[in-house]
Amino acid sequence: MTTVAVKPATMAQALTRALRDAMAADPAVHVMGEDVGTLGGVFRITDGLAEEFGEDRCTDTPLAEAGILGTAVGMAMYGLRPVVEMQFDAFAYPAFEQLVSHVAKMRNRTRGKMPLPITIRVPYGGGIGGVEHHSDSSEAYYMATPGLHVVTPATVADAYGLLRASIASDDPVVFLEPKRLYWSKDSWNPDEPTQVEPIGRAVVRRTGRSATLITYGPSVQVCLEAAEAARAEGWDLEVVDLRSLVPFDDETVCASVRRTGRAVVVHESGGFGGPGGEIAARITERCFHHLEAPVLRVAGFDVPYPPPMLERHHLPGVDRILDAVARLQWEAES
Amino acid sequence: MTTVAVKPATMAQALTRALRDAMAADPAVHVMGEDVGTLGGVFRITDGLAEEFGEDRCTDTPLAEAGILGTAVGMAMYGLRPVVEMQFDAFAYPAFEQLVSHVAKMRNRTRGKMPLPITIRVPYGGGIGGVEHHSDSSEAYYMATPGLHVVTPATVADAYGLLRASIASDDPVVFLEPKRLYWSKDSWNPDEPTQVEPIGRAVVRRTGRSATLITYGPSVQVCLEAAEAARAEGWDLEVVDLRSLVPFDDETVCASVRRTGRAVVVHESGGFGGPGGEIAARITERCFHHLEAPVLRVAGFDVPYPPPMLERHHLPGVDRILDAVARLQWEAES
Amino acid sequence: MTVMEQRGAYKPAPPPAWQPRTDPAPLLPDTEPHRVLGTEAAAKADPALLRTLYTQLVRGRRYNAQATALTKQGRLAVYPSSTGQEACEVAAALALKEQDWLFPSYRDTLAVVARGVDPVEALTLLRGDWHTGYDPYEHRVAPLSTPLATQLPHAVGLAHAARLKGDDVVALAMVGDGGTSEGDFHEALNFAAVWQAPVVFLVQNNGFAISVPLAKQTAAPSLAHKAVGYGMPGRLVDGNDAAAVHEVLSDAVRRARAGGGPTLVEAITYRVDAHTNADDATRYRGSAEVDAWRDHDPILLLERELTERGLIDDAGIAAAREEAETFAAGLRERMNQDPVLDPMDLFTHVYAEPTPQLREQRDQLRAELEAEQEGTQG
Amino acid sequence: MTVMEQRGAYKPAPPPAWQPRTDPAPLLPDTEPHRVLGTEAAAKADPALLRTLYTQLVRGRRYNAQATALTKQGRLAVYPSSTGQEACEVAAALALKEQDWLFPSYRDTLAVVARGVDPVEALTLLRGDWHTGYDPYEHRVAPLSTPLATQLPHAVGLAHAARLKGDDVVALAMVGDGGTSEGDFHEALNFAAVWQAPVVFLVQNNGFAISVPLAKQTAAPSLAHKAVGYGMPGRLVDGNDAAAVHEVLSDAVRRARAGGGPTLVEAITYRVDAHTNADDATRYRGSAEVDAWRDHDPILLLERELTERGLIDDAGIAAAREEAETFAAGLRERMNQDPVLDPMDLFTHVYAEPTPQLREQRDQLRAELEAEQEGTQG
Ligand SMILES: Cc1ncc(C[n+]2csc(CCOP(=O)(O)OP(=O)(O)O)c2C)c(N)n1
Ligand SMILES: Cc1ncc(C[n+]2csc(CCOP(=O)(O)OP(=O)(O)O)c2C)c(N)n1
Ligand SMILES: [Mg+2]
Ligand SMILES: [Mg+2]
Repeated sequence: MTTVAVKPATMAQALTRALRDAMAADPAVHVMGEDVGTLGGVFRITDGLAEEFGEDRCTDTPLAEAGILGTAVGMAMYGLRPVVEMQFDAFAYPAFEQLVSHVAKMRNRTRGKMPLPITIRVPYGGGIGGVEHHSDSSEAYYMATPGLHVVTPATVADAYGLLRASIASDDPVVFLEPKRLYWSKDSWNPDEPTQVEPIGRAVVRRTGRSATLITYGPSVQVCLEAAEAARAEGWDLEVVDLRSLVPFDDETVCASVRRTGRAVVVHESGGFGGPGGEIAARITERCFHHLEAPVLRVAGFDVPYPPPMLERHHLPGVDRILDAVARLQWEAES
Repeated sequence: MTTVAVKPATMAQALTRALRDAMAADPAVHVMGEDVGTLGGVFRITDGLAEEFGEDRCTDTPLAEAGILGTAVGMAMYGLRPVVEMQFDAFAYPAFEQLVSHVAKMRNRTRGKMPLPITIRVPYGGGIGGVEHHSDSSEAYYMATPGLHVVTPATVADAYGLLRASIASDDPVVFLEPKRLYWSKDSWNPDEPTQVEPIGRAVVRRTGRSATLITYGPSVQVCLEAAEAARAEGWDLEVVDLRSLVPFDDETVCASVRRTGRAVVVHESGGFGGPGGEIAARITERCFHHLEAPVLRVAGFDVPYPPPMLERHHLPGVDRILDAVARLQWEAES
Repeated sequence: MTVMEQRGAYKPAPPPAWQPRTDPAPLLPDTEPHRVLGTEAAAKADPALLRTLYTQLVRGRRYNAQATALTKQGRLAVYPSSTGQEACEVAAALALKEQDWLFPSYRDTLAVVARGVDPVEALTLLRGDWHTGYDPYEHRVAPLSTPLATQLPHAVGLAHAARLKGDDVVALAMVGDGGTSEGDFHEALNFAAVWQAPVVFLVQNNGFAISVPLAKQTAAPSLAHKAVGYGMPGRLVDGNDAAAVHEVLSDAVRRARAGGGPTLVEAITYRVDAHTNADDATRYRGSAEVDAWRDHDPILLLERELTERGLIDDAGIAAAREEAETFAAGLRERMNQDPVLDPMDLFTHVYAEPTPQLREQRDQLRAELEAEQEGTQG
Repeated sequence: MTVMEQRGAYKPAPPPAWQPRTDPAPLLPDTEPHRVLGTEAAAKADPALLRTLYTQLVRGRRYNAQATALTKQGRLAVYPSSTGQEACEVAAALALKEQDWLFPSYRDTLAVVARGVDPVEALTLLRGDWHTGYDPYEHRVAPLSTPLATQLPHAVGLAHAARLKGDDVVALAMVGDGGTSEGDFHEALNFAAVWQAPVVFLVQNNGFAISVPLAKQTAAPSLAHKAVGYGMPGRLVDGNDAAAVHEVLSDAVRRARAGGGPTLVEAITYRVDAHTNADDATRYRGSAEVDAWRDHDPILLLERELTERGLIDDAGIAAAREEAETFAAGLRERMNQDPVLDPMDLFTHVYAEPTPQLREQRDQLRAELEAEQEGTQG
């Protein structure tokens, strides 16, 4: 038995591999979007797919997002399993009506007769110095739309596993890819890629006893760094990576918070009306008597995403997370 | 001095009057949308305006919501004050990109040089037996979009006052009109319509000591009914009508909750990712030590809006609100 | 070396050749709406087809009247009638083969019924007990689409998928004159033309989008002229001439089936009833206009043709009417029964498997209903 | 009485007359792209205009090179070059009067600069210190629009508003070939035609939308043919012939100004550089194609005309280049200075008045920055 050397791979590579494996495993899987064919996508996630599977399986579409998602709906109606790429978060908005009024609702409208197994890949979030409309965190819109799954990986292995699971899902999945993690590396063996558990299971990335940081996608790494830094302050922080916002894993989240008694929700998305409100509210509903302090939130400011030179002030960083942890009423405890 | 008999008027009439007065007061105000001219709108809110002010001031547009809002942006750039009607909540989705990427952001993008004083009227919510796509509660989308004001009246007088204030605002306002209140009546004197205070002030509709119901738009009346019914159970409920979701009146809300120590947020919109999460989270952040119980939420289910014959099971009603009040850990108190 | 520095050696090259990607001439629509009835072409029309169309028109008219009556009896929440447009509705259904797909707009329940869907199921949306009442796969009819023009890209995608799979399937998508202003119309037609998808777009130009007349909707010579800008042929047809609509649609379907790509068909017709039972059409149009169109009624046109050519007699007409009455009576009777509803259905089909959150909510509603039940029993 | 019951008294009426709302013939675009340079028409062109165009083209080319260089030096976050497309960029700006409005797309900073906006302000978006760097009202230039085609309805609305106010204002809106596929393109053109708004749409067909060639974008005979479906004239022009683009745009602007309504202009050009500095064009096109277009370069075409007609000599050419160098040096120097940023600006312009929530957040950031400051000082 030969042992395979596990080399570092990027999240981008894992995503490409997931698409390739999904296409190889199931001829119904079709990739489509702007520049996904010959170019391999502006982030190169679909690199090589058109060459390997032909342009009918990996298709450069006309430049029209509602048209892309709308035709994907029709293709799914006929039994295909389209994987749609939206080039950037803000460029998914033209497809909003198709998403909300059809993609999210079709199974329900037809009493389950017409499910739409569509995966909508959306590179999202900031931190890459993008100009306006290239760094939005749009997950709040998708969370508030029943009928969609909302999934987002934070590690290279999850990028593969969650994307495979999303494509395999018989329901539509908005698959949010944290742009700034595309080039993040991890030792990951592409020859033995692991499927993750079904969509909907959060994972504890770091165990701790003092408080729980609840986060997802681009902020997971930041929270892990904050947790390291917190040791110096004497806090032992637990970090939960949600992995999917819908379905939401109340079990894992609440188990952690009941243990630690304190929680901070961290995300890039604006705070007001963002995912953190929902998360904090449901933790409070479920764990009220275990809470030593209100669940706090560290989020992007409630402003349009800033220009590149100002984004560092906007993004939740280690300091802002530690500030929030410090406000968890530690004195009150003792 | 003659005293004017104050006759009952409907919310629809108050809205029409607000539009008319705004158009008379300011020639920059232009009303536009599908069927708003000759027909006076499918809900007759723009009735008579085309006749009185001409078709250039109250314009039947082609059937294209992105086009309506997009051209309104251009008109606002040139100094007009467009009031756009979206025919139904779900039919505002085609305009989502214009709303999020331009309407909400233009002032910020241009460092305040190019504000967009646009009012977007959206009849929203259910309870009128509408078929699919005619009863959505889309406020969560708008709340999560910095740059927009989100306003919704619950009374005839507020319908007038808040619409006038919205049109007068130099910022874009999404003005959500609760469909099922269009024909609700109140004694209201159209000859002495009162302007309300600036957008952003909630109002206590009913004072009470046991717990606070926090709500807005179509659910205010339901909460008042619940408060009446609760007296039989010995609960004296306070009811806060938010009137605007953005800006959010933390002051009024928190003052009430600090007094009562208990709160339930009530709205038709789906619970998950809906406005209630934000509201509950911010109350908890601000009033934690005043809370005798977690802030609870009574909301629509997390499902696509049901067909007419099932909507009564979906909409938060008096019983469901009272059930939530009952769960506010009254025993724990004593 | 910059371009400017090349100047010494500059030899003017011929500009890269430009040529139209498609010859525009064949794309231009007919200058007059195509007509069959009352013209010489009618002689070539298949008598059996004309009789079938007639029976269906008569039934369709009766169906519209019945459905409108059901709104008055509170049996339908709302009904958008296609009275006056039956020729388009019926021809759209009849132009398709078994394996083809129909993508109706919200007004097109008649086309859905003509395609074979149980009328009670076709009307479920408008009765209000569920959204789509039929299984779309049973008769290959997509759900009625209320958000205007959004069904058009679906039709393109389905037709494209079928072609990729090598299946002999054509999709026919219906939209109104108002719907052509939506971005989705544009995007769908463009995708269809680029992909050469086997799809036919039927625009029923009935003169109005609710209250808004065509002149406020477009300045185009005709809606069929929009085809040119996508590189597909446009056809213009008298939408009240059932034989003409059937012929033009059949040609387009055949063309699509043969790999010739999409076609845009504009059928000129008129919405005789108000937008829906809830609309008051007198607010925006006079009765003279409506009356003028009554004389160009699709049933009258076909009945005249059939009568003049001796293809139908009074007995035949009576038989068609009788069949329509029987149909309407059956529909009325079935619609007068209360549908059986299970509130738990709210949660069943949101996802393949309800999320934990939905399971909680389902349990909550179940408990509420049980408590209510006990309350009424107790 | 139902229609069918009228049958006894039935007299066939003529169908309601149908006629095209607009004569389609004048709407059809030129069959060949309009050219001036190297043709007889050039003799009629105003020498002063040609010289101005030339100076601007040379400067524009230099501007593109300088901006691209600034990306390499980290002074711009990204730059989408319009090298090869300078004729369109410059002519668009020059075709407008002082009071008119320009609606640029994200690639059109050169047009913005040619209209008079300070290049540093035009490049602010791409440098990344703010979004729109200039006051749109100063030179009547709308913010650069990144979401494709979304600026087109803005142009229509602005032009419409100006006309309603009785002002003499025309709006010129720029979009790429790819952008024509978006729904907003369709809706904007339709509104413009219905409202007869004084607006001109300039499509720069540069062959690509990032990597996607035109053949995957449309099957239309030309993009100018799309005009027909809206009832507006379409014009086709050689986009590398600055005199031709200027003439066609000026005609269209004049037409709009005179109340003649909107025009769609397709300018055929070529994107010589990659999509942006971050793009690798060799992944999707060969150098032969690029080279072929270098021989049809806008500067070469104009320089040749000017030289042959004796309107410019070597000294004139050298002077133009020198002016361009001076311009570039000035730009380079100013761009090499670090912009002064105030993080508090994040909150200043979200609303006219910050909401209470934003005031809290502003205070939070201010406190953080002060703490940081103390940290570094202490
Ligand atoms: C996207 C969208 N916007 C608005 C509406 C509301 N609405 C329903 S029918 C209608 C008019 C449709 O006109 P047309 O397309 O000509 O079809 P017709 O009603 O004449 O059959 C409108 C505006 C809608 N259903 N969808
Ligand atoms: C709505 C939207 N979708 C996608 C993008 C991403 N994007 C930026 S440029 C571009 C290609 C644009 O092509 P074209 O319209 O031909 O203009 P060009 O780049 O050739 O000037 C794309 C897809 C965008 N900016 N906006
Ligand atoms: Mg119509
Ligand atoms: Mg291009």
